[in-house]
This record gives sequence, C-alpha cells and structure tokens, in this order.
Amino acid sequence: MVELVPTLLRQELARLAEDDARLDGRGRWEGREFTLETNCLYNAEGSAKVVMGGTVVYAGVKFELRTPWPDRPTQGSLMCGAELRPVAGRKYEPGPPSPQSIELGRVVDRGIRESGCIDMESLCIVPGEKVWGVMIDIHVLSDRGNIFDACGLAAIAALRTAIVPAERFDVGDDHKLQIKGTPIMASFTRVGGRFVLDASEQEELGGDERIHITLGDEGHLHSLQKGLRGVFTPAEFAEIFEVAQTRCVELRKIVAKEEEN
Amino acid sequence: MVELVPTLLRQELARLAEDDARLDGRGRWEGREFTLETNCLYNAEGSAKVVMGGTVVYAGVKFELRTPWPDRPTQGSLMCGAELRPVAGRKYEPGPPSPQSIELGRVVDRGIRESGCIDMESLCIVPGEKVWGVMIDIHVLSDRGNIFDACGLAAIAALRTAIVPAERFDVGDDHKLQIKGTPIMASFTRVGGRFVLDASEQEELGGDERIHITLGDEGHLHSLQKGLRGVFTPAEFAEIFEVAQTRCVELRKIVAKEEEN
Amino acid sequence: MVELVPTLLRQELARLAEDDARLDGRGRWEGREFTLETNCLYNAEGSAKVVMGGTVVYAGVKFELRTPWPDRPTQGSLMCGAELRPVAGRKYEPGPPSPQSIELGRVVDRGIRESGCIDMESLCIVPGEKVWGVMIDIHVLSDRGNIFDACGLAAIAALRTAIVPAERFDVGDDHKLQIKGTPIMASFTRVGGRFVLDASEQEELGGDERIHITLGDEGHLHSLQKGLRGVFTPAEFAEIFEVAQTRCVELRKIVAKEEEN
Amino acid sequence: MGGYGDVQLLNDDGSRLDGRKLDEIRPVTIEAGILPAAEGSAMVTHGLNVAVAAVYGPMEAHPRKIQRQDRAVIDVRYNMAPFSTSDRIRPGFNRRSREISKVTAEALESVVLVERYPRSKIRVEIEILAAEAGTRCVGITAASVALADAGIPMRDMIVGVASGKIEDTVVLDLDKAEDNYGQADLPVGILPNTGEIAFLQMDGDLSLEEYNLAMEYNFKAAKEIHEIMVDALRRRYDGGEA
Amino acid sequence: MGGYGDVQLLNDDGSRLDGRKLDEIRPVTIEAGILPAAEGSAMVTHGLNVAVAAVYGPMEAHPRKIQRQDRAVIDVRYNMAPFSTSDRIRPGFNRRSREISKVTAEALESVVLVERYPRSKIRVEIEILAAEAGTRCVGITAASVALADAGIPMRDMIVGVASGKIEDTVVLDLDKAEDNYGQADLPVGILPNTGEIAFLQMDGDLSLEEYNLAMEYNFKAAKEIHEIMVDALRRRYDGGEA
Amino acid sequence: MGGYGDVQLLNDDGSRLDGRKLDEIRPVTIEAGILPAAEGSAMVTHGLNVAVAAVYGPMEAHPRKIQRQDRAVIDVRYNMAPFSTSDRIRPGFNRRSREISKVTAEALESVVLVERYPRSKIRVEIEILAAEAGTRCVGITAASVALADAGIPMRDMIVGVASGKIEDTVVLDLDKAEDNYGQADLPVGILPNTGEIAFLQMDGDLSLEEYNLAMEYNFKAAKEIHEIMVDALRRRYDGGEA
Repeated sequence: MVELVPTLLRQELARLAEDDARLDGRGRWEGREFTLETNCLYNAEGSAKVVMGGTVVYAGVKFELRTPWPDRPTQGSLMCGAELRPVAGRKYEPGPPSPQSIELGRVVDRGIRESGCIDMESLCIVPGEKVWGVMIDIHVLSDRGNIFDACGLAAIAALRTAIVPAERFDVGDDHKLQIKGTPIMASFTRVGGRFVLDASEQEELGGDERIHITLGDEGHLHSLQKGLRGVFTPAEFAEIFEVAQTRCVELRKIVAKEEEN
Repeated sequence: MVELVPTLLRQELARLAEDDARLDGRGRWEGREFTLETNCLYNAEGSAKVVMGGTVVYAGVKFELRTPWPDRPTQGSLMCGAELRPVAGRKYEPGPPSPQSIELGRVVDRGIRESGCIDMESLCIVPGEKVWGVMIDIHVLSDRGNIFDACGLAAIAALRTAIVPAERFDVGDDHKLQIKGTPIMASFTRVGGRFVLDASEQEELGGDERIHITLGDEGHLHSLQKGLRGVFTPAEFAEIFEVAQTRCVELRKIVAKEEEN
Repeated sequence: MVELVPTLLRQELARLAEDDARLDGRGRWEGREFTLETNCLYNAEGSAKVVMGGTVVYAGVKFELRTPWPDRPTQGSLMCGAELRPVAGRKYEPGPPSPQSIELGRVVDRGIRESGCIDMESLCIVPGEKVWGVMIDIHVLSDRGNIFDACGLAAIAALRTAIVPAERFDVGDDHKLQIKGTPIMASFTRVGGRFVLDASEQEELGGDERIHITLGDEGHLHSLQKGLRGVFTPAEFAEIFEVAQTRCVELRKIVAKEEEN
Repeated sequence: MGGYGDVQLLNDDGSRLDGRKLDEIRPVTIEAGILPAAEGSAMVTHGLNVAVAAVYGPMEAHPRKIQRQDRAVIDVRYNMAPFSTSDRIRPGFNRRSREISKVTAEALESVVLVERYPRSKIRVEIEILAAEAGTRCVGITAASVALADAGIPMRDMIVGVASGKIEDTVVLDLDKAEDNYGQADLPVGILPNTGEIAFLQMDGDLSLEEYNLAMEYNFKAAKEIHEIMVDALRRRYDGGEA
Repeated sequence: MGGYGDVQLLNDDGSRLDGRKLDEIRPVTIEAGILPAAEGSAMVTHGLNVAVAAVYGPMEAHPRKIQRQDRAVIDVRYNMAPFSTSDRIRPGFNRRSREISKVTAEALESVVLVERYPRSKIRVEIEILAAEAGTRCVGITAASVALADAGIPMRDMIVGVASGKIEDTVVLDLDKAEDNYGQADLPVGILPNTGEIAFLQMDGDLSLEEYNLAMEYNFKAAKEIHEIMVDALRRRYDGGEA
Repeated sequence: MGGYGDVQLLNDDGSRLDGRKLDEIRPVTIEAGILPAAEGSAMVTHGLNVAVAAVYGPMEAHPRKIQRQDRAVIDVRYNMAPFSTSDRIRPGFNRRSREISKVTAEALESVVLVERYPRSKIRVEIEILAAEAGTRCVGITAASVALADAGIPMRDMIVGVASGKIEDTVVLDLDKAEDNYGQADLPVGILPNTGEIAFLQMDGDLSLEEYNLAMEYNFKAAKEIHEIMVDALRRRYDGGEA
C-alpha cells in the first residue's frame, strides 16, 4: 500500500467518509479478518496468538506463588502488562516502557480485572500465607492497526486456556484456571470525521482520537478509555456503544469456539 | 522584572554593590518577606508551606514501621529528600534527580540530623524489631531564589508539628513527634563581589558561590556547605557567620510562634 | 605515539603484517611487558593490580553471607563484574554498563566459573541457610589495549590470595579461600589480516575481530568468545589454540610466583 | 474498584455518609496565579484534594523528535507528592501517573489552539499535594485554569469531574471511602460550552442506563465547577498579580 | 554449565533420552515473512524453541554518534519474552541478553554487505517466544532469514548451531535437560558456503579433541539447517506475501 | 557523625589511638602520571585511603546544553570502587557520590583557568580504590595533581584536608574510627598560595571556637600536603613519562 503523507491521507480519508467508505473497502462497522490460536507456546501456562489484518500479537500467562496483601489474606492477584517493543514496527524505539505501552497494558488489565472474570478468592492456597499471582504478558510483534483489540482478545483467550501449574510448585494437582466470563474490547477511531471499528494502520495515521470499550458477558461496561487528541459527543458515544455490543458478542463466540477445539 | 542578560546583570549587580545596594532595594543582610503555614495538607502527618518572596515550597512528613539496623537496635531513622521538579521553574527539567536536588536534600538533611533535634531512641517501638522511620519530603513549587533556606525552614516546621500515626499502624496512641531544638539554615550568595543574605532569583543568576550555614539553638554549627564556582576567605566566613547567628534566632522565633497557633 | 587515522593505520598494519612485523616491534605471539601485584588494597579481601603495557587494571574480592538457592542448598555463589568507567580512556563515557563492559565481565566470569577452580560446596557454612557469596569486581583504570587478558589475570590472582573474612561475620576463623587451578585467558586480535597475541591499543583501533580463549591447568577449554566484526576459519583457530597453550602456561607460572612472595 | 460488598456507604435515608446528596459535589475552591515562577498557575482544592498546576511556554520543543510541524505539543506531568497519600509514595514516575499524564495531555491538546504554535511545546505540571479520590479530575481542572492564567488561547475549558456507583446506586463525585469500596468510577473531562468530552476513563461495572445517569450527573457538576473556575480567573485579573 | 554428575542423560544403548542420535538435531521449521509490519521477518521453531526475527532498514543511524562513515551498523536486540521460560522473566534487558545482542550484531555485520550503506542502521529484532536451550543459535538463524527476506545483501547466511558434552560424550544440539546437566556447550554461527565462523562462544570443559568433534557436528548440522532456510525463502518468494 | 559516646578515641596521655598528635596528618604519598591512557593522572595514598584521578580534555562539551559560552565546564565523577569499603558497594552512582562530584567540580572550576577554553569540557575522574575516612579530600588532592600533570592551567592548586572533633577535642585528619565515632567533620579544599577556600562541607557539632581551631589545623595540613604534591609533579617531569 502506498504510504500517503498524513495531510493527503487525511484529505483522502475525509473524502471517503463522505461516501461512507473506507480505504480498504470495509464497511464502517466491519472488522478485518482475524485468526485466534491458543496454547501455542511451550513454557507459557496459557497462551494465545491473534492475527488481525496485519497485526500480530501473542499473550502468555505465567503463575507465581506470593504472600497475599495483609488486608486481603485470601485473595490472589492479577497483573497484565503489554510490551510494545521495536519488533512491532518501524516507529517503535527501544528504551523504557513508553506511555503508549503503559496505556495499552493498563487498559487491557482494567477490562479483565473489572469484569470480575477471575475470582481472586479462587487463587488462595493458604489464607494469609500463599496465593497465586497470575501474570499476563502481551507481546506485540507486528502493528498494522488496532493493537488494543488484538491484545485484549489475546489476553482473555490465553487466560481462559491457562493451566495452574500447581505440581511444579508442589501445592497440589495442575488444574484449569477458573474464569467466569469473557470481557471483550471494541475500539473505535475517528477517521475522516466519524468513528469506525477496527481501524487499520493507515486509518490510525490519518485519524484522530480512539475510544476503547470493554464489555462483559451481560453487555455491561467494565472499562472505558479515550486516547489521543480529539473530543466526542454523548450522541457519538451512544452510537458506538451499540456497535460495540454486537462486536463483543461475535468475538466472544469465537473465543468460546477456539476453546472447544 | 526585566530579565537582564547575565553579563549586563553582573555589571549592574557590581555597580549596586559599590553603593552597598541591592536590585530590589533590600539591605545586604535583609531577608525577603515570608510566610509560614503548618498542618496544611491532608494525609501528611506533619506539613508546612513556606513562601519566601516568590519562592514557594511545601514539606510533608510521613512515618513508616521498619526493622532497625542490627548494630543500632533501638534507633529509628530519618530520611530527608528534596524534589526539584519541573513545576518549580522554566529551567527545571524532568528526569532522574539532578545533582542540584540531591545537594539540596542532603544539605537540609544534615542540618536536621546533625543538630540532634530528633532523638533516634525515641523512635523505638520494640528494640531490635520495630522502629519508626521518619521521612521528610520537600517539594519546591516555585523557585524565585534561595530555595535552600525555604526548604530548611519548611522541613523543620513540618517536623515540629508532626503527629506519629501510631493508631493507624496499631502500635499505640497517636502522639506528637518529640523534637528538641530548631536547626535553622541561613544561606549567603556572592553578589557583585560580596556576600548577601537570602538572594533573589536575579541575584543568583548574576551571582557566584553560595554558603549554607545551619545553626542549632545554642548557635553551634551543624552543617556547612559551599556550592557553585567561587572561593572565599576566612575573614568573609567570620562576617557571614555573625549575620547567620542573628538570622537564625529570628527565624526560630517565627517557627515557635506558628507552633503556638 | 602518533595517532594515525584508522584508514591509514589499517594500511600500515597490513604492510607490517606482510613482513610478519608489528607496530611496536614485537613478534606475532609476543606479549607486552607486565607486572602483577597482589594484596594491594585495604578493605578488599583479596586484590590484584595488573599493568600490561599501558593497560592498568585492579581486581578486588569481597564476600557476603547469603541464603543458598533452594535447589542448591550447599552451594555458595560467585559473581564477577567488570567496570569500564570513563577513567579508563577518552572514549569511555559515563552511564549504565555498556555492552562492552558487560561482555568483558561475563567472559572473565565464565572462564573462572567453568574451570571449576572454586568448589562451590566449600562456600557452605550452614546447609540451606548460610553460604558465602564471592564477588570479584574488576576496575579498568587505563586501557591501552587487551584489557580482557589483564582483567582475567587480575581476577584469578585476586581470588587466589583472598582471605574469607569469617571473623568479621561471626562465622568462624578467617581462612584462605580454597582455589584449585588457575584459569588463564589468552586473547588474539586480527591485525593486518592475521591474528596476533596481546594487541596494543593501536592494533585494536586498526584491527578486526578478537578471540578470547580461557584454558585451565590441564589445557582444556573453559571459555571461548569471539568479539567484534569478522570471521575466522577452523585452521586459524587451530593455530591460535596452540599459542594460547604456551601463553597460559607462562602466565600461570607468574601467578604462582607472585603467590609465593 | 475495590467493590467490597460489606461496607455501608449510604445512610438509611438514602443520603451519603458525609451527608451529601447523590448528585452533590464536594466543596471546591480555586485560586489562580499562585506560583510566581510559572507563567500560569492554579491551586484547586476539591474536598480534601489539593492540586497545583503550573504552565510554562510555549517554548521550543526539544528534543526535536517530539516537535510537530503543524502544532504545539502539550507535555503534561501528573505527579503525586510523596506525602499526598496515606502510605508515602516513592518519588518518581510510576505506571499510573504516566498513563494519566498521557491522556490528560491528549485532552488538553483537544482544546488548546495548538495550531497557533507550530514546533513548540507547552509544559503543564500537575502536582497533587493531597489526595482524597478523584485527583486526575482535580488535576485537569487545575491545568485548565493555569493555561487560562498563562494566556494560552483555548477554544473551551475542560472541567474534570467523576461519577460512580456505590451500593448499586449512581452517585456524583466519589470521596475516598466511596472510591475504595464502590463499584464503578467514571472520570471525564467536559467542555462546558460545547458539551463535548475530551477526557474519558471508566472502570468497574456499569449498565448503559447507569452510564447515562452518571454522565448526566457529570454534566451537572461540570457546570457548577466551571463557574468557580471562571470566578477564580476573574478575581485573578481584577486583583492583579498574586 | 550445571554439570551435576548424577543425572543420566544417555540411554544404555548410547542413544539420548529423547531418542536422538549423538549427531542428530532437533526438528527445525522455518517460515519467512510472517510479520506484515516488518521489512523482513522469519519464525524459526527448533525443538520447542520459538524465535521470531524482524528487520527494519537500512535507515538513518541516529543518534549520530553511532554512525559509521564507511558502513552500516547493525543494531540487534535479542529479547526473551516474559512467558518464554519456566520462571517468568521480568521485561527489559538483562546482562545476558545484552551480551548476546552484542556478539550477534557483530556476527551479522560480518556477512551483511554493510559497506553499501554508509552512515545507516539496520535494526534486527530477535524475540524468543519459547525457550528450550540454544535460543541464541535459533535467534541467529532467524535473523539471517529475516535479513534475506528484507532483501539486505549478504555475502553468506549465518546458521546458528550448538554442540556440547554430556556424560563425557560430545553430542549435537543440546536440549533443555542436556543443557542443564551437561558439561559443555559450544554455540557457533557458521557461514554455510565459505565454512567460516562468525559467531563463537563456549563454556564448560572441552579438550581439544572434544572441541574438534563438537565443531565437526556443528558443521554437519549447519548444512542441514541451511537447506531448511533456503527452502523457507524459496517458499516465501514463490508463494507471494504472507 | 556517628557520635557514639562510649568509644574511647584518645589515649590517657591525650594522644590518639594510632599514636598521632592532635594536629598530625596520616602519611601521604603522591605519584603523578600513573595512567598511560589519561592526559594527566595521579595516585594519592593518605593513610590507608587510595585515590586515583585521571584528566581528559579540554574537549568539545556535548551534549550542547552543558556548554558554557564563556568558559570550560569541569565534569567530575567521584566514584568508590565496589571493593573500596568494608561492605561491598554496588557499582553505579549514588546520592552521596553525586553530591561530592558536584561540589568537587565547582571547587575545581574555581581554580582552573576555565575562561581559556570556552564551550569545552574537562573530564576529571576520581576513583577511590580503598577508603579509610576522608576520601573526598584525598580525591580533591589527586584531582589537583592530575590537572597539573595534564598541563591544564590553574591559578592555584587545591589541597583537600579535614579536621574534626572527637571526645570534645578538635583533631586533624580523622581516621576511620575517629570518623565513625566522632562528633564533627570539617572537610575543606584550600588554595595553598592564596589561603582561600574553594571547597567546604561540615557536619556534626562545632562551636565557633572549635571551627576556628579546626580550620587552623586544616591550613597547617594543607601546607604539608602541598609540598608533597609539588614534589610529585617535580619527580614526574624530572623522571620523564611513567
């Protein structure tokens, strides 16, 4: 694809928006093709690979034994981090975690954590002494747009297939991590003046702000985040919220289907 | 105030010095107006705000439970740090602590520590097991000259009003932190060739080295520091030491008065 | 010595190589003069200074009490690090450890560790509870070429004279650290197209890749490392391996002689 | 959100523990121009929160790679003072403050007329001196007033406000206990004149209906706080330099 | 090398625990062009190891002080993903990965025609997604294929292979148990066409004879893996973009 | 200062534990030009302290923002080697060494004719190899000799010396025990020819009278050490390159 300079690109995207069209021919609320693969990595206790258009991300789950916080003696803990390393694209530079990667990790983390899909009490081994810490690491290998949704999907899919390695730590038998619910993120980007679903790299380059919506199994909001420069109206939010409902139901089915295999 | 270029400023300051005058009309040993306010911050166990001319600093005291050092099982500890963050002025940049902020924190720390005003034994809860760690954090919000004296004053004033939060840590009743003595810092800057007290931002910009003197209640030296490029003679030191004696007595009275309120 | 620009220097080195000659008149497998001095630093439990041509390095040994790793309850530990600080030469810059200094430390570490000269079991004080951690720090003060060999020599010489400070830690009587064997490193640099031993700073500036060979008392390989840009053939390796055998025997004798003094 | 079920946060008469009504904000006071070294500044107290903001610039943006050819960038540092919380915070940035700094900067870039200052940088320093829930919103409010105090042209102010959910009830402006034991938090940055939203985060659990009510409360609060902001700026210019 | 003496690594018939012969490598698969964002990329699975490499550039080398007037520099980052090992690795560089990155970059600079791109930089990103002994070699193989996939001219490929010693026996391509309890490891980077060596490390205990046998095994393996590399590149260009 | 009251530091005859008189320094030896890679260097042993200083430059000051239009800047790094103290020090700067580096640089900038080298930088590296109280002073002395050895023009040398107070008695040049259990320490940097002071720190408890006596001792010591410094430089230039 020809790399348009941003000003020309913005003009082109505005022109397309007038006809309700997109650069790659998709409909406004249409996502790119994607594949989900789970349990694909040796050494990760749960893992998933998501390819969404040209975006490729992996998520891996690891466990550790911890002592619980004194004020929550029967609760385990969850940590979710994302690495946007230089492998992911020409624009990414080495160095300490960028604000972009911190935001990415924290938005995915909040969606999973706030959905309550992990019962922290189920991670208790010995109250006040020993609990499981669950750590999800997300690794973006190729960024061609909308890494948030790809990362969110990889994270929950990896979690849902994770095996608690109790034998290796000498605290019982290996067992599946209990997960209730499948929080799913849907991200919208303002392109040519209006929001679209699952923006491509070019649309992000010539677009404006993003809104990330994470919905739980009953369609409740668990996480919201507006990123980048731009403003939106309550009416615009109402519209994308509806689209998010449909999108999340679809993706949730695909996660369930992959699990059955 | 017009921002003079340093060379012109230096000439102007030298000219004024010949007449024993200062840019803002003060006498050579005259400080700027200042206000001291204590217990002004929710969540700090002791706090103080000092406004000295256009310089604004806050100090806050926090406590933590620690295990004592093995060789001093009955002694608590003191830590005093200063942050010179970008909020304080156009010239301050983000990043790890600068040598300037490290020097500032350490000079204030030594003045308080070496005066012996905190009896480290009084911070012992259970010998060998549990002692209080006292942490003073100084935050410079606006630097218009002589932040050292403002920080030193804020630190000791915050300490003198601090309440040990024993109840929150479940180790007894809340009580006032015991403080014997009020170490005070007086700083002198070479401006136009001679030392002046409580230099303004302009005087610092066109001036040379600084000498920081911290005196205890009996007028003993507890901390000395020469900063910046320049040399001084023993005779010059003798002169500013006398001024420091007077200055410290005055400021100590103001700290005491604020405490009575 | 005149500092030749690298291109001219490379030409000159190539010309000399045709005559099997070197810039400073040495033979191809001839090392520079050097001196070794041990036990030269107060506070280090073992120390050595090596001067090799214009290269000056110090190594110091310290001990600490540690709890052993759960899977090796009767084994102490060894750590060897090198600092290439700005003192060592004009080209060295301040900042976090450079890849150069990390490589240097790790290559020296592997040579010592893999030779098995320290019996990790001999560092056990109370199985599962208390073992010695041995820490060798190498400090390069002047780099005029071949710091690897100088550092390797200083490290093993410092170790071989180290006293375990058991009294200071209240765990018995001070005693000599048990060391079996004297691993020695020999480094070769491609200069003017062929390898030479113990390259000078100028030879390194106008040369190519290096090969570092560490040999134990029986002439076995314990560590190999190729550094910098360049390739070599198996035949070239066979040749320098033979030279390394001779060189290491010589240096091992000098370490033994210094110990007797 | 903590979401502990066993802490009572509403009185039997439906009022809140501190006596506020469901749609009532904590007391807010604002003072502009309080830091002589800054080009613009403000202090906002909101409940027991104390936030200070300072503005420097526009100035040359360096290093050059952060420069934008067509506009100014806004460089925000949201920082909690070590003594601002119950447990002391170690100085230096953490992941939470970096995230808040990023989204706050993006919100402010949405209202400042950044096109007027190509290749330049405007520094906004937000310092939280005392924290009692809702500091990111208080910081946004302080930053808006400080930008106005510095004379930086904006197409609107941003008012930082938050609503949330406690005991299955939507309430405006969570205080510390409500934040610790509540079920959802919806902090937003509202443009009081256009009714647009420049800042949005949310966590917890909200149905669409609850979201709509929380947002209604937020708009109501934004109007009230906006008046206090305007008043502070008016006092600043009537009263001369602080 | 761990070098524990009491773990049996060879079966009574002289074969290895996983049934391999002494001079047999683990299964290797290679796919080129798997990362759309990169200019060249490859994924190599080698036993249970999974390594991905991406190539960007040549591009301007900055900061300027890393520029070389007469050639390109190759900037390698070898990184193990946090979930790639049995115990999670904290993200960020460590001393081991910095050393491997350095010597890998120097090896690649020995085969890439760097003189063609003065003052520029070629970025090579090696990500280990799953580790089962020998990752530095797998990374070198992946990097070579990714460079070729990016169309960067090279005078030869580099094949990463390792031999080692277990129970006083030289064997090819140590797996995890053999690496943990073995006596020596000799990872090298071989130029398959010229027979030269661009990468060399070794630790443990090897006599000259053992070294020579281990190197003989390595050369044999390099030939086998090189064919798989060439095959992957051929499939990539026959099959079009991934 | 530690200030433990129960450790005896003076013998009954008023002499010190190591036999020194109250106003007697520890033995000092100085050698110039000991580091071939540096443009100037010196090693100072002072009691059991060992300090080495190396000087590089004047060279271009970069990054540019540290440049001064009218003079050179002196960039000092005071560093304690990990093995220089009883308990090993983790490599890398700490707050103490950063403060000492700053005030040492400012002291040296007071005597070096920095105006002769606008926009340039002079690097002074001070490495403490063995520490036995008073290292900052020993470092200043070493730096002065190294600067002279490098041929950098100075209007005077700086001699680093310290006095202190033990058992209510002022003494010159505290050793390790005296430093640990003493009541005050007054390290200064004295210009031997002009009698001015370029470096001053102090902590503990000193009356004005005690300060004056301690300073008198310091000036006396500065004269003695200055002679050893001059002698080292004389030997260096008589004896040719090391």
